[in-house]
Amino acid sequence: MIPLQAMVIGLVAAAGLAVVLTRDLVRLALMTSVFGLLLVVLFLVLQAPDVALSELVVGAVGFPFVIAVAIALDRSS
Amino acid sequence: MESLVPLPVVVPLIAAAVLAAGARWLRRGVDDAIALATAAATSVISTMLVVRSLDHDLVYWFGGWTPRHGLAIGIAFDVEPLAASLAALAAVLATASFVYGWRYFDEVGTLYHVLMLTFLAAMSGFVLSGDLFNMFVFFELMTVCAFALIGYQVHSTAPLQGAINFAVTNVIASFFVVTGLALVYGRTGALNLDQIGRVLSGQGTDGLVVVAFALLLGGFLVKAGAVPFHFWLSDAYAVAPVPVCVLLSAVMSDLGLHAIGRIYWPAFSGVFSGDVDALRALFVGIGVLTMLVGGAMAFFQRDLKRLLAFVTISQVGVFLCGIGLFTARGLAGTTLYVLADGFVKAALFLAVGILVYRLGDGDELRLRGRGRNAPVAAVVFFGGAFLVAGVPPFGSFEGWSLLVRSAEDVGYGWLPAVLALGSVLTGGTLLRAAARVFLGWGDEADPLLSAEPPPSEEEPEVSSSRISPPLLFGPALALLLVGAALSFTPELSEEATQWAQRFQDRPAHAAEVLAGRLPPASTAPPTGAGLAPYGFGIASTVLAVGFAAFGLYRRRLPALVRSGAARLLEPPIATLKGLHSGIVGDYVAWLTFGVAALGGVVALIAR
Amino acid sequence: MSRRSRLSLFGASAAGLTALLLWGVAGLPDFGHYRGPYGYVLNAVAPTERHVTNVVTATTFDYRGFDTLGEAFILFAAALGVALLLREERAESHSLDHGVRSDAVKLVGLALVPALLVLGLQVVAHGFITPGGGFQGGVVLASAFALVWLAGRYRAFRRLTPTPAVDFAKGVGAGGYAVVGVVALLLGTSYLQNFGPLGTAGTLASGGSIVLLNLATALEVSAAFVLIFTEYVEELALVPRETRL
Amino acid sequence: MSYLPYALAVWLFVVGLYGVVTSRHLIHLTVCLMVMQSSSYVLLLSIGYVDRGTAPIFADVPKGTRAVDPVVQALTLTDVVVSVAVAALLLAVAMQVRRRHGSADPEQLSAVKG
Repeated sequence: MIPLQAMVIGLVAAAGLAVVLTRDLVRLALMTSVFGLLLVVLFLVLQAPDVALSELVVGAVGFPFVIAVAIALDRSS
Repeated sequence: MESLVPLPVVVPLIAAAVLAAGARWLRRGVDDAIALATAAATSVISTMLVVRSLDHDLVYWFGGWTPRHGLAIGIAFDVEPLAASLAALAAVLATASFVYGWRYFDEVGTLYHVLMLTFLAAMSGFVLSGDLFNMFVFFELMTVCAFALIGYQVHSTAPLQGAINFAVTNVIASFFVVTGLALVYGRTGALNLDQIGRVLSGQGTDGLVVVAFALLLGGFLVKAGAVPFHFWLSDAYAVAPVPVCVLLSAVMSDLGLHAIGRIYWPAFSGVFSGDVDALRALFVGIGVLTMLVGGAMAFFQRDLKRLLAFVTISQVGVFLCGIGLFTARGLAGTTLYVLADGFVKAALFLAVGILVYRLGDGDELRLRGRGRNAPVAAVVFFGGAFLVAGVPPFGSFEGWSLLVRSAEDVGYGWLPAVLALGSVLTGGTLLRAAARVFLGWGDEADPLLSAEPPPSEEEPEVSSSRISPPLLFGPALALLLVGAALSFTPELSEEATQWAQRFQDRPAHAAEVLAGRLPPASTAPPTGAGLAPYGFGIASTVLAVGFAAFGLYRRRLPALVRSGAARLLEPPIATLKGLHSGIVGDYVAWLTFGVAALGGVVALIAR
Repeated sequence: MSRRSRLSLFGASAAGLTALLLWGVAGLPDFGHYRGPYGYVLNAVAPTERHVTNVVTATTFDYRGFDTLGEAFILFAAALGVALLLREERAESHSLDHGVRSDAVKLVGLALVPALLVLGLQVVAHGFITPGGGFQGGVVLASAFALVWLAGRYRAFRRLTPTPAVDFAKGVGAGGYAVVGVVALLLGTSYLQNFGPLGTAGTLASGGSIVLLNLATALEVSAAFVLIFTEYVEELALVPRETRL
Repeated sequence: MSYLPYALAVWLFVVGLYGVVTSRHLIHLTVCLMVMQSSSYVLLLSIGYVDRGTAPIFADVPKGTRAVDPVVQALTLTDVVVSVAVAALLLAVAMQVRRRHGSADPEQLSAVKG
């Protein structure tokens, strides 16, 4: 293992915990995309560019969008 | 004619895609016709697969990727008669559901049909696949389709809650499965079940094997609905539309169990060959517990669909015991039992559907005596209740006889008596409900039953003139008759035992799948179990009638007996009911507990 | 169960599960020492047999193409499920015309749309040469449409993606994948067996019928995502404007 | 050190599970499920990783170069799609529950029990 991998692993672990412990919804949406981006980096250092690209489009485009809409609805009703 | 093999998956998928693509241009009724024809065609294809695989498995490599030097590089379907007959069961019940649901779901256009067809394809693929990851893919496809179908009635909270509880628990189950398969892949570098078995059988049972097996087992037990993974099942089946319940209850639960056999014999039976006795005790233990919890909870229900859901759980316990005997007779008997019972349970759900449709209610107490106007539902419900109670020689009797014999073979002579108790609980409860609804017997109120459910909101948009009686009654009657008559094929139990033997012979099966070597012809063992199965059947029927009378007229017992029993039983009953809290967090906690406990026990066994 | 008893049940069980999982992964080969054989075999044979340079794509669309059929239908069923679960007598949706207020943001957003479309097609087309393919490219294409809405052009977004057309594309995409497999059957080979010229590795025309499966997936994925976006966006129509994010 | 990625997978699994059990909001619960799912991505990809191996793409490197396992990457791709499907459905139900019931707290749902 190279130090870069170990570092990214540590960041992903911290971000995962942070996501779970975040109960405020807006902050949750932000944390989720941070977590998604860190996963992208991890997949890149694991030599999986295809998966990284998937996670990028899903984690950075699709999922935050959907969560944002869900949160908007949640706050309004 | 091997090109039939992919069709039980591909035909419904293509039909689903066509219906989805043409949604705007199809006239009403055309979607019903296409869906019905597709399901019927799939039934025929799957039945043909049963016939064609009688002598040897049909091993089909997608993409033409046959193994290289015994190494699987593609995905295979492994069609053997037991699996194919479950696929056929799914397709036949889907056909019956489409007949019953004709014009039932006009509100949502083709969405319902498309999801049901995709669900059917997922079940066929799950049951036929011989590749661990491919099983996971179809597992997920089943979950996604069932999720949307359970939540179909979005206008009230209960279906949404049922759908959430189903989805969260089953998605976590799929995480257990995928983690287990990742561990297996890391060890063996293979995804084909037989190839996994080849690698594992040369090794000892270390932590990885134990944990992987426990995770896969736990994941599939969630789908099956075994205790303590069963909580989602009663919530989901109580709220799903009736035609969906037919597929969920009569097929999907049993597929979870089948999957356990499907991974155990090709992949894990070698490495666990020294631990069969202990594993048997584990499986039978979980099975008996599941059977008792399901049977007891069924007794406390007044919502007929929820009652049937707990009956399903109780029977899953029986089947788990059957598979967990780890014999050819046990596996064959369970499959025959599942088939007959699937038809009967489907008929029972449809009978409840008729009641809801005709009388606008599915609640046992509110319906008291009102069922006199629904003679067809009465016939189906009473018939189904007696079949569940185990009246010989109908319905699941063939399978039951094999189970009795198999239990004796492995020194579990006491087990049939315990399993018959399950038939007493479930059959008796169903008879109680039938007598109350259709004959008006019993008290008007029963404080022991769970709180009154809200009035059913099923299909308020369908006016009663829209559905013609044959479409409503035909499927229920036909399914009941088929289910009852399935036991009159005496040669079937010998042949099924032979198929099971073929499937359980791991080295020969692996040679067939990976090298195309046909298995040696095996001889059918004698299956006679003497008169014992009749004895159990008659006893369970009589006791079920007695239990039904107890349920109806419990309050006429002497006051002294009642107060004594109440002091003794009320706390555990309240606890048991309280565990079924409807809160998904509780269910996930139990799920965690269950998998941890399974892993611990398997670890002890493998030491 | 009370919250407390649930937490204690979970705490004890989770400790057991953690120990179990750690025990399990301890049996894996050391990180970085994958032993094979499955992956090594494919890395060795796929470039020659399939004339593709991206072995992951060869795996998803050829060696394990049947998994991807299931995957396409998972997305298909999910999009339909979302439509089923969110069906509603919706209010007239003209109030949705202003996703973002700032003109500058709108302009940048609209300018990005063609770029995203090109990028999406690029990712789809080069899937068997470089990272990417039908799934990733399909999501990018769908997000190009979503950007039209975000830039405040709700009506333009709906005109670009009329529901019947999206439904049609979704059915054709998922069904098309299944039908490519049937064509192989009709040619007398196995379901989903690769047919067509394999071409030269590293060019757009390589890979045989992988090209068709890739396109079908792209169509299915972009349509499914547009449908899910649309359903979610229309949910917003039920919300009073001031309270929106 | 060589088991660190596997430990990360276990960590994400258990942490996500904790979030699901204690969640008081369906959107949060869905996100926690996604954290659990990412555990399986990490586990699969680290199982297939090869020291000093390149990505299994032979466009710029010659055939036969030491490369990581393509199979786990294909499996992970499918897994990502599954997570999208599940999240889209669960959030749709969350929105419906919020509208019908006025709260998206799973503990406030009591239409079916007992």
